[in-house]
Amino acid sequence: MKRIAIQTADFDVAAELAALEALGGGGVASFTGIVRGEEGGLIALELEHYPAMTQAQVDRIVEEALARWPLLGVSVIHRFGRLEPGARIVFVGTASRHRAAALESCAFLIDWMKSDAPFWKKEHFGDGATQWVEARAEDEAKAQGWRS
Amino acid sequence: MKRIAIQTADFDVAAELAALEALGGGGVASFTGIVRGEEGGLIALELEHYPAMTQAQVDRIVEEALARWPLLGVSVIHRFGRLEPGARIVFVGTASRHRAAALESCAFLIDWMKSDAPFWKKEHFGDGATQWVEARAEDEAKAQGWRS
Amino acid sequence: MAELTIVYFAWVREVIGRDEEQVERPAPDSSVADLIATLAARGGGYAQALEDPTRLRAAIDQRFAPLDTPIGDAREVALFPPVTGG
Amino acid sequence: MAELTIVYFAWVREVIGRDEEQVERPAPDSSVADLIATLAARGGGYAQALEDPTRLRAAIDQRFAPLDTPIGDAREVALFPPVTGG
Repeated sequence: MKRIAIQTADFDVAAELAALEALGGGGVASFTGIVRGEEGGLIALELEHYPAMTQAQVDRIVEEALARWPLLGVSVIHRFGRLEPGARIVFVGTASRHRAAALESCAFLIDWMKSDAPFWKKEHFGDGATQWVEARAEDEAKAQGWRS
Repeated sequence: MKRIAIQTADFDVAAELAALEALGGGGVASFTGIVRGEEGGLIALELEHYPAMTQAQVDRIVEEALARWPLLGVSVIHRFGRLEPGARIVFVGTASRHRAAALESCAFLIDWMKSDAPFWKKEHFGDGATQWVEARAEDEAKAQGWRS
Repeated sequence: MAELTIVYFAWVREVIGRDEEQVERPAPDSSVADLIATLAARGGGYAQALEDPTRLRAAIDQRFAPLDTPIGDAREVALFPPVTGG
Repeated sequence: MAELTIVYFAWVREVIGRDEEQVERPAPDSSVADLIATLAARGGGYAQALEDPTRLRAAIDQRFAPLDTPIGDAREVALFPPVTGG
């Protein structure tokens, strides 16, 4: 099972996990990223992406995960548009007969999504100020780690 | 948030994840273990545990995870009794502001649950045969790895 | 003199045919391995279940303990195969 | 002669004030960095957005590419800040 969705709408984590659990693998790992609420005065994140590139890029990295680990299923969902604190941004779910394969591939995919997927985030604050989020060096390093 | 449950009943993964997502951390990782369906003729797993020990042991390892990683919440559920193929056995969910903390602590806790929690599994087959599952050396090694 | 509770799990429980029993308290410096040897000497299911201590693990008062651990003033010793988790 | 499409994202898009444009195709051996320099020479928002190439990343035909990559016969070049994921 391979499912990739780049969408503005929220998603149903339970339904995604149920589909992965139904593959009979024995183990399902997941990671859900959520807009943090506590940053001073943040009222929304605006996510921009490169539509012509995103789907193909995510597909490529999912294929890489499928080649590296014995997976029965992968589900990757990434939202774009305006998201308020508490909203889900990204979901990665993996199913495998092997616990380590499910966990490691989930970490691999979310590290990639967080560092290499063509998304950009703009913060909107309560006082009307906006700011583009800077890429974090540690994210670039983390994705790099999987290549070594 | 710390939630530990050792129970016969199934659990609601969506509700567990929703509670973790509501902590405002930004990242929720989870692992769900399921009874595999494909082994030749397996009709049920029977899980036995050491009630006087299990809750205290799980509590201890959850406290260790809370000490090692900056977590906002941990949820660990383990079922016992008779479970059929496709049934959920175990759930670990972690919430953190830090993606790596959520992912690593989830892997740490499930490795421990799979190798050190006082549970024993008996396989029941369609022809009436039964067999106690042997501990796997690789599980013991995995849990050991977190200690080094 | 207080007795010692022994609890059995999984195939150890099945082969011995009971899940719990009270025994006369051994000397405080005797180990779990000594207890296993004493029980195995009863023969029958005990001998069958306990004859090979390398297949056994133990807990003393609900904490995992190597077989050479002295029982001391513990109240409960558990004998079981290596755990197999979830 | 075919034109080259350039697309901009995030603050590069905002500072330049457009999300896409067609330009005359540069020589095939000119690099993304050469293209950036040509665009920056227009001044205004272009100069402001593109003056420091170390802050920029690029994709050629929807694949990430280092700035010294020759554009060759590509159809689309994208210029943007380092991605920030989800």
